[in-house]
Amino acid sequence: MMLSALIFLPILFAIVMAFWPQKNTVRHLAFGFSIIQFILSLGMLQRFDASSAALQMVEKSVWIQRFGISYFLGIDGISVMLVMLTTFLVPIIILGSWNSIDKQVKGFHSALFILQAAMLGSFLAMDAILFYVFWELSLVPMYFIVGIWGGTRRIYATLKFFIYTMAGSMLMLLAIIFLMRLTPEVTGGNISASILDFYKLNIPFIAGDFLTPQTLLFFAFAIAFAIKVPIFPLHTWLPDAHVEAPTPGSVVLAGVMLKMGTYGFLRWVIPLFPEAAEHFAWLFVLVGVIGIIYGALVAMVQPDVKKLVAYSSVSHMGYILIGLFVMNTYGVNGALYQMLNHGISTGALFLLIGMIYERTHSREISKYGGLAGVLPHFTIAFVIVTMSSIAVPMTNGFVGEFLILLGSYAFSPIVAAFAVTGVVLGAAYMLWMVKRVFFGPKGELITNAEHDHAHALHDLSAREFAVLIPLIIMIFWMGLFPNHFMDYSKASVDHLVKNKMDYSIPMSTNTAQTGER
Amino acid sequence: MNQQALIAILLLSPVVGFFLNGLRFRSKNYILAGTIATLAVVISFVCSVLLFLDLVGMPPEARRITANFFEWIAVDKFKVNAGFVVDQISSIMILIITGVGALIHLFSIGYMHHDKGVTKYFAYLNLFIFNMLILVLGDSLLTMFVGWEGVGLCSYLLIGFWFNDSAKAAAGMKAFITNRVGDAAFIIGMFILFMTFGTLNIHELNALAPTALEASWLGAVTLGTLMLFIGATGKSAQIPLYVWLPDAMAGPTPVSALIHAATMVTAGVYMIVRLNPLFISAPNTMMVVAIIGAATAVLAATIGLTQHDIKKVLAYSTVSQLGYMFLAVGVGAFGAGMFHLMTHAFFKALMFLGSGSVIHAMHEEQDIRKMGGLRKYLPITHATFFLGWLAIIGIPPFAGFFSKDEILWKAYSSSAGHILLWAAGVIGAALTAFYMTRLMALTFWGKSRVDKNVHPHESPISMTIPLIILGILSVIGGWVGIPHVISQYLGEVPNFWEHWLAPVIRILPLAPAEHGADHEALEWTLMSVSVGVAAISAISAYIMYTKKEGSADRVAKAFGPVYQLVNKKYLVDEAYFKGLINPLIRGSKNLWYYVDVNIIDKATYKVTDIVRGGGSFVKSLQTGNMQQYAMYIGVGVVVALSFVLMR
Amino acid sequence: MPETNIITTIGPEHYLVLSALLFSIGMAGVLLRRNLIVLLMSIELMLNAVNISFITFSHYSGKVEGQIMVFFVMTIAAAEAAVGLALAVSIFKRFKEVNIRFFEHLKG
Amino acid sequence: MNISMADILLISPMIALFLFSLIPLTIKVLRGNVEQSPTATIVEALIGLFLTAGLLIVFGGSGKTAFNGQLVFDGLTQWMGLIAVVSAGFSMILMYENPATRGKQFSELIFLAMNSILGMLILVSAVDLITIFIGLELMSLSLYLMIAMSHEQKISKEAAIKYFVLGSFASAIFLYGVSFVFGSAGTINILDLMENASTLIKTSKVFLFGVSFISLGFCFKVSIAPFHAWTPDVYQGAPTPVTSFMATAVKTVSFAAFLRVLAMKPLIGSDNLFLVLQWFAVLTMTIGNVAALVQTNLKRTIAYSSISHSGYILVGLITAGISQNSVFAASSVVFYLLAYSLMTFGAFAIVSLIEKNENSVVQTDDLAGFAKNQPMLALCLTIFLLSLAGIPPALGFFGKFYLFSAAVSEGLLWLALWGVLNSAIGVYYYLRPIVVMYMREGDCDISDDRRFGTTVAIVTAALLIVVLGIGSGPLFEMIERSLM
Amino acid sequence: MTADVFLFWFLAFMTIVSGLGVVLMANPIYSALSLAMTMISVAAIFVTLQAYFLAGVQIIVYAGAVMVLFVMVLMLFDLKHELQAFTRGRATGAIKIATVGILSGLVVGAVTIGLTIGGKNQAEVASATKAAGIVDTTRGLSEALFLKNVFGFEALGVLLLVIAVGTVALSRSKGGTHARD
Repeated sequence: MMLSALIFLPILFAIVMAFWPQKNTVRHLAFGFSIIQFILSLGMLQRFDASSAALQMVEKSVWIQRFGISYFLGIDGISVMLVMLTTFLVPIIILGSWNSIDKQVKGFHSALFILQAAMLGSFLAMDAILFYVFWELSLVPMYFIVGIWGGTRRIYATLKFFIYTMAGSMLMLLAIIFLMRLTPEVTGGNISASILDFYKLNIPFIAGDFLTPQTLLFFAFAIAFAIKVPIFPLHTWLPDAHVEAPTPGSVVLAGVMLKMGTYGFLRWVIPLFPEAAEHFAWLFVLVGVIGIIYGALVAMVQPDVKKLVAYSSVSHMGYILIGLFVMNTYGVNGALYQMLNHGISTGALFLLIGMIYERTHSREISKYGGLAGVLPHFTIAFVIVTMSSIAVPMTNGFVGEFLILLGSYAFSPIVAAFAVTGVVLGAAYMLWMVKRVFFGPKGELITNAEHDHAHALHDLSAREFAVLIPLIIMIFWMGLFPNHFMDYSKASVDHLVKNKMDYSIPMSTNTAQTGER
Repeated sequence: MNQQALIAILLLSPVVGFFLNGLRFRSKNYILAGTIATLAVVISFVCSVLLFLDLVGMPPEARRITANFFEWIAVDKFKVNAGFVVDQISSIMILIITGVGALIHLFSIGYMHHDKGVTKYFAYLNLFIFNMLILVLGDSLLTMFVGWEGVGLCSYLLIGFWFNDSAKAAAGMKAFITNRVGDAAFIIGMFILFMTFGTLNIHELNALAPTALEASWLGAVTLGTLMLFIGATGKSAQIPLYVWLPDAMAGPTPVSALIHAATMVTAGVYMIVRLNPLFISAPNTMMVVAIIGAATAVLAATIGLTQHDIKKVLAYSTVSQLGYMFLAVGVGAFGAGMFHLMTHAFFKALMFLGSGSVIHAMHEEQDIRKMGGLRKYLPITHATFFLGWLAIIGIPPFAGFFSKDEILWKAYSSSAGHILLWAAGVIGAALTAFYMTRLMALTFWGKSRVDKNVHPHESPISMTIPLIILGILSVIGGWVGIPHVISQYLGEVPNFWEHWLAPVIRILPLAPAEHGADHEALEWTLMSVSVGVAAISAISAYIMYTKKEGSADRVAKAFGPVYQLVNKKYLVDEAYFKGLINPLIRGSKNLWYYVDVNIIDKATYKVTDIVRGGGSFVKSLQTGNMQQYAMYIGVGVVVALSFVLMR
Repeated sequence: MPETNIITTIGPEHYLVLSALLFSIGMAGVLLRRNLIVLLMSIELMLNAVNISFITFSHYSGKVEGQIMVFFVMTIAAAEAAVGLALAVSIFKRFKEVNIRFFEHLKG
Repeated sequence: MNISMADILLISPMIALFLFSLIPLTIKVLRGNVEQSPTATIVEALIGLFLTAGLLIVFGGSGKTAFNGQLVFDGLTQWMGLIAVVSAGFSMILMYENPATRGKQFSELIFLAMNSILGMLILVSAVDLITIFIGLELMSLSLYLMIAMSHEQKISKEAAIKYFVLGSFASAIFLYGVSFVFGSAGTINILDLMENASTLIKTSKVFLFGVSFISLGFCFKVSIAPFHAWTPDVYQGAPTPVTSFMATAVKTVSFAAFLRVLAMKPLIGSDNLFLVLQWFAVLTMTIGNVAALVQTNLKRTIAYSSISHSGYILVGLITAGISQNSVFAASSVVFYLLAYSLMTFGAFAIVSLIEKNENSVVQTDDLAGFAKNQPMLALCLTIFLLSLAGIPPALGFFGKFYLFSAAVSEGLLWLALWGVLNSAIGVYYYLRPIVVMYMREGDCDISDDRRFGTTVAIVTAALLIVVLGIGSGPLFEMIERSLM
Repeated sequence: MTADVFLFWFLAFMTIVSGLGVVLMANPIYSALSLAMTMISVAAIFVTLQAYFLAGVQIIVYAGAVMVLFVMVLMLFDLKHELQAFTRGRATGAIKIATVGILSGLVVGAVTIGLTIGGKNQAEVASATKAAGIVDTTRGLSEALFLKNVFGFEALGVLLLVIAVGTVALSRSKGGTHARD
């Protein structure tokens, strides 16, 4: 029941939130709920057996018998940390958006909880249709979050976001249907949408022929996830969505939603279509490398801080993609770790940008300058997060990036040689931005604020400290003791990497372990 | 006390200092901040000394103290511990770092007392010490890399310490990014080594290093070490990545002394020395290292001739001296490299602090053309600076003489050496002597050109004590490694240095041709040539800048465009901007504008337009005329029937 | 079967071709005439063509159901005519016009 | 040949419906041509519908035939009939509260509506081509009159005449086909035809043409391109409740009859006819979606969307037509129609609520601010639109899923592919009203009149969409079992 | 050439010509008269096909009732002349005519080459025609109508009632003539 509770509690919260009578306590309530959710997920983590690659805490019951669709939840090393990331970020987001969301507060928090439920659902669902349902469902609240609470071009951005993602996932739906049609071969006559049955499928693959089922299915899935990740050249929705989204929206988007794409690759694409994945790995590694360099270069010349960070996401996600598709234990472990890192550090960056935006109502880099003298605490936090983002050792970013690069070197030194340029470019665009925003003489905005007492700039408030400190602690904790986090996933990743061609998640049938009663 | 605990205290003491100061970074109480920070480093220094003594007490082959705190990253075969090792090489380094570091901290109390961010400053300094210790103590390349990047970060923070000045902030950024270029190569180097040897542990790597020389350029060891060396060129400011160091002088002067002269910039040399068995196996890399080192030594020295900023001169001097060190390690003289590293740490730290003292006295004036005759205002500073000057230009028996002489001798005599390398070294020495004398002359000697509003005064005692200590070290620092040719006349003073390092350093055999009997004579000859050249050069500079005013300008005019070119640092920065950075930014803008906006988005819009166009077309078919609709029905029927009939 | 002269031997084909031609004429009327009433008449023509076809088949297959269908079709045709004309009247009241060219407000 | 009591019982839903349709009219006559209260009328009508639905449930699904095999009462009859009755009942609630239909002649309108439903019940149960035709005509003729009776002043008449002329034209084509089938096969009973359709279609061109004409006639009724052109105009011009009536109930039963015809598998022998229909399906999906994209009128947008949905459903019909076991595909069609009816009803119902008077035209942009003033209804509309767009877990998603599953399992992958691509296009225009409602400032609100019934119907439909969506498995199995 | 052959050709000619008259006459009254003529011809064709009852119904219902309706409505409108009897537009006109032409060609082709009647092919049909003889149509018709097709018959009754109520309601409908209030 643990996993169901994780998914459905937020929905319950959302409903309660929607009908909560008092306007001024909505935020407190939401924060309390999200903390409950986080504690629940900690309980889940405590029961999780890190030494096993098996699916744990499995819940399976028939949903749509006719199609073999089941309500099938499970968690293993690949998803456990992503679940934790989701539950960890939501309270922070709520706290971080305390002041910035000032209209339709109830609606916002309801949407946020539904989004959380959908995201957790996509990480926990082990049934293709169930996964698809959560996957699509997650679009809706995000669509509203961007569209209602977003910036001036929010409608354009939110439509672009929705339609891009939707267009990709439609193909995936078709591929799922096709796969379900194949399952009777392995289940003894019954159609099934369970991932365990999918894994047993032996889908024909011929290397030279593009029109083999496995290749087509592979691309149908891969494109859906690629748009979500997003990988070059399908990334253009991301900067728009990020720039227009309100701070919490950006945080969720960067922190968790993009991970749904990479998670999809790891959970569905690579194990399901191993030959095709291997055969086309070069393609994805190539776009990953292009993404890294391209994202970094374009980020460098952005005039808008948020857009800069958005493009940096493209760059970072390029790393993750490479890590996944080099398909060795370093790369995959690194990628999985980098997903968490990116969630934390980019999430923190967006929160910080949100805080400064609340103060100055501008994100134009050229209007800033000299902020460090005015907001020292803020600056320190920002620089720490920047260091995490550019993967300075002892911060979390380094561990993931290093492992990915190591994996890519094992795959091909040339790939590593190109990917490593991201290390330099990453530092270049982030530090240049930091320099222009925080250092140098005081910029237009700062001097204006100094003359205008109504808009005087205040350093971080206690609430904002409370938002940032957990993130900063995580940055160092994950950087110094990566094993505390990676140990949860190693068994699963090893299992995946070693059984590339013949992958099936074992399912722990030991009920004591699943903790069902 | 247990040695592991000692290492822990050694490492953690600056961290504690960092937090104590960092958490109250807005405090202006410089005494408190300085005391905390200095004490932290002093504690580390004490630990270092204790550890050193422990090492001394061990048998030479077993001089190795390790401390494994926890497993840092462990994925499959890739296992890296937060492990630290104190051995012959790193023990010297920690002594230098904590010792010189403590002095510089002390100096900073006086130097920074008027600064608003003094507490933050000391926090950064402590953080730097911590990272530097990790760098030198790390038992694996990756652990070393942690410190490697960490010191880069601190350097970034300290260079840009006065962030309100855009140029200073830019200098910090430049330092970091340039270092990152090297770091990227360093990472690749680590991969190559890990893939070849299956470990990044330095001890294991050294043990696994092939004894046979690797001739191929594309051999794993050669490539790996080359990549590491590129990393070193970044950190240690060698061609082509030296450009950040002169700009790094934007930071407070003690920082320049600590980071950009004594400790951090020598990390590259230290790294190569640590990995000497590996580098020795790759003669091609060694050759590259030596050539780059020699070239840097000369190039930076020429630029040093023409600079007017006291710190810039010292900065180029540092680059040049680092070139010497690389020359040393490049020709296989690892001991000499380390030796010069140490002596350089003493006298260059001294000179930077001295310059700090001067700047402090001159109210932040750094242009040597506006100084002169400061000897009478700043006697202690002058005296200590004078010792440093003697050391750097290589006058026996000052520290620099021994180390530089050792390098030049090895450059000539080692099997990896070459007469051209030696010649470059000598030219470098001559140039060094010239510009350092010029610096002395323009600053301390001759007539005063000081602005009337400025009243120079000697620095407080907290600043002069470190100067004095370093001055003494600059004199005696070289005596631990007196070469055999000289020491045989001094009553066989043992060469402590070589004995100490011998177990951890593989020595290249001397070139076979040099095994003759004239070995000693040759060494004497070369030694006198270099000293003589340096002395002549120094004297001519002295005359030029104190006795014959204006002659310098005439010389400059005589060289015309060459002078301009050198004065403008060979336009390397400009070339980097023109050739690399600006095109990159322009290209990125185009990439954004053309690829993102105009190709990808446009393509998306095109699809939308096509769909919308289809919509408009359908809309235009929907005329509202019902006979038109009936016609569609008729056409539909006809088409369907025709098609059905044609089966 | 002996060679038959298509002019002298009248078979079901003749009636069916006649029906087809009448149907086409009616269709042409629907497509081409602008007067609403004439349009309705053309539809009646089409229904008559259908009736011929039904009767023909009924006759040649000896099945009486064909005639039942014609009966039904006639009734419905009458009903359609009634509804059509009622609509025409109400439209005429509204637009004072029965030329369908004037009913093109709904489009796009 | 005698009519037995069993026959009467089987058609008891129709009888009940007819009798109840007379009540308001009779009362009006008895009161000397004075309208009784519309509330009474609608209550009587709804009671009649309830009774009909009840009788349909009791007698509808027995699988028996009545009246010499002219009518059959099987699962398809029952399900399609129920969908039609329910959605028509919902639409009648709209009629009760919409300014364009309420008023002086409400009892006549309800009479027509109920007899239209009677026609629908005939249509879903008929297995005899001529009975199908009678049902079709009864349904359509009532509908033409209902549209024309609108209080709206300008365009409803035009809509009625367009619908009428084109409908009659299509009827003639349909009838021509019936005559060909009758002539060539000697029977017009679908159950009889099933036996030798596959041989006849190869030997007889006339039979082939007959089947084609009949199929194309149905294509008109269910607005398959290129026979769709009337749909947007009529849907826009008709009073909104009638539009809702047409778009849901009428379309459902037309598809039911179409399904019966195609289920006799005439396509198996003729690959080309089957191919033509596939192309029509593709054309329909595309035209519906791309044209909806450029519309500004909300009703017209939904009309085009309904065209595209016809295309999706046609995919299911084709699947049912070619597969050996058509039950799966047929169930998916029934399920989709159920989903489609609820969603489309909901969308039109919201439009109906927003209409201030009988002449008001609702543009998509007019929705601005609706979410602020009517959060509940805005949420419902959002559910309807997202369901139409096929976002899980709404009913519409599962409809598409079952439909495309069926298509994929019969190897019609390219149709399914085209379908999903079109869904992606569709998302854009389904999101636009949501964008306007939630993200633009405005003061859109429902009119002040009492709109209780409509609201209840809307909320019910929205709840059904969500609940049935999540619980779609058992529902689908139920449908499939009853169609066996 | 026997009498019935001549009769067929004559009636066919009459039907087609008067049918064309409906479509081609510019004046709607002439169209109406042509339609009446067509219906009478069709009735005669029914007679040649031995459907005497339906021939009578055709005359009464069509030529009688329906035509009267048409003419009455035409007179009600009092349309003296029509400005544009036919649609304009060359392209669409050509397409429309081509459509009609091809359709008739297709159907004619189908009935002449691929005809089966009652599930039998043409050869069988030709022989069957002679064997069938004359059915007692009126009796057979009534049995078929009142026993076999009684449901359809009743449904038609309902239909007619609906039409009656509907048309009356429509004619009384205020909508479209003036505003409700």
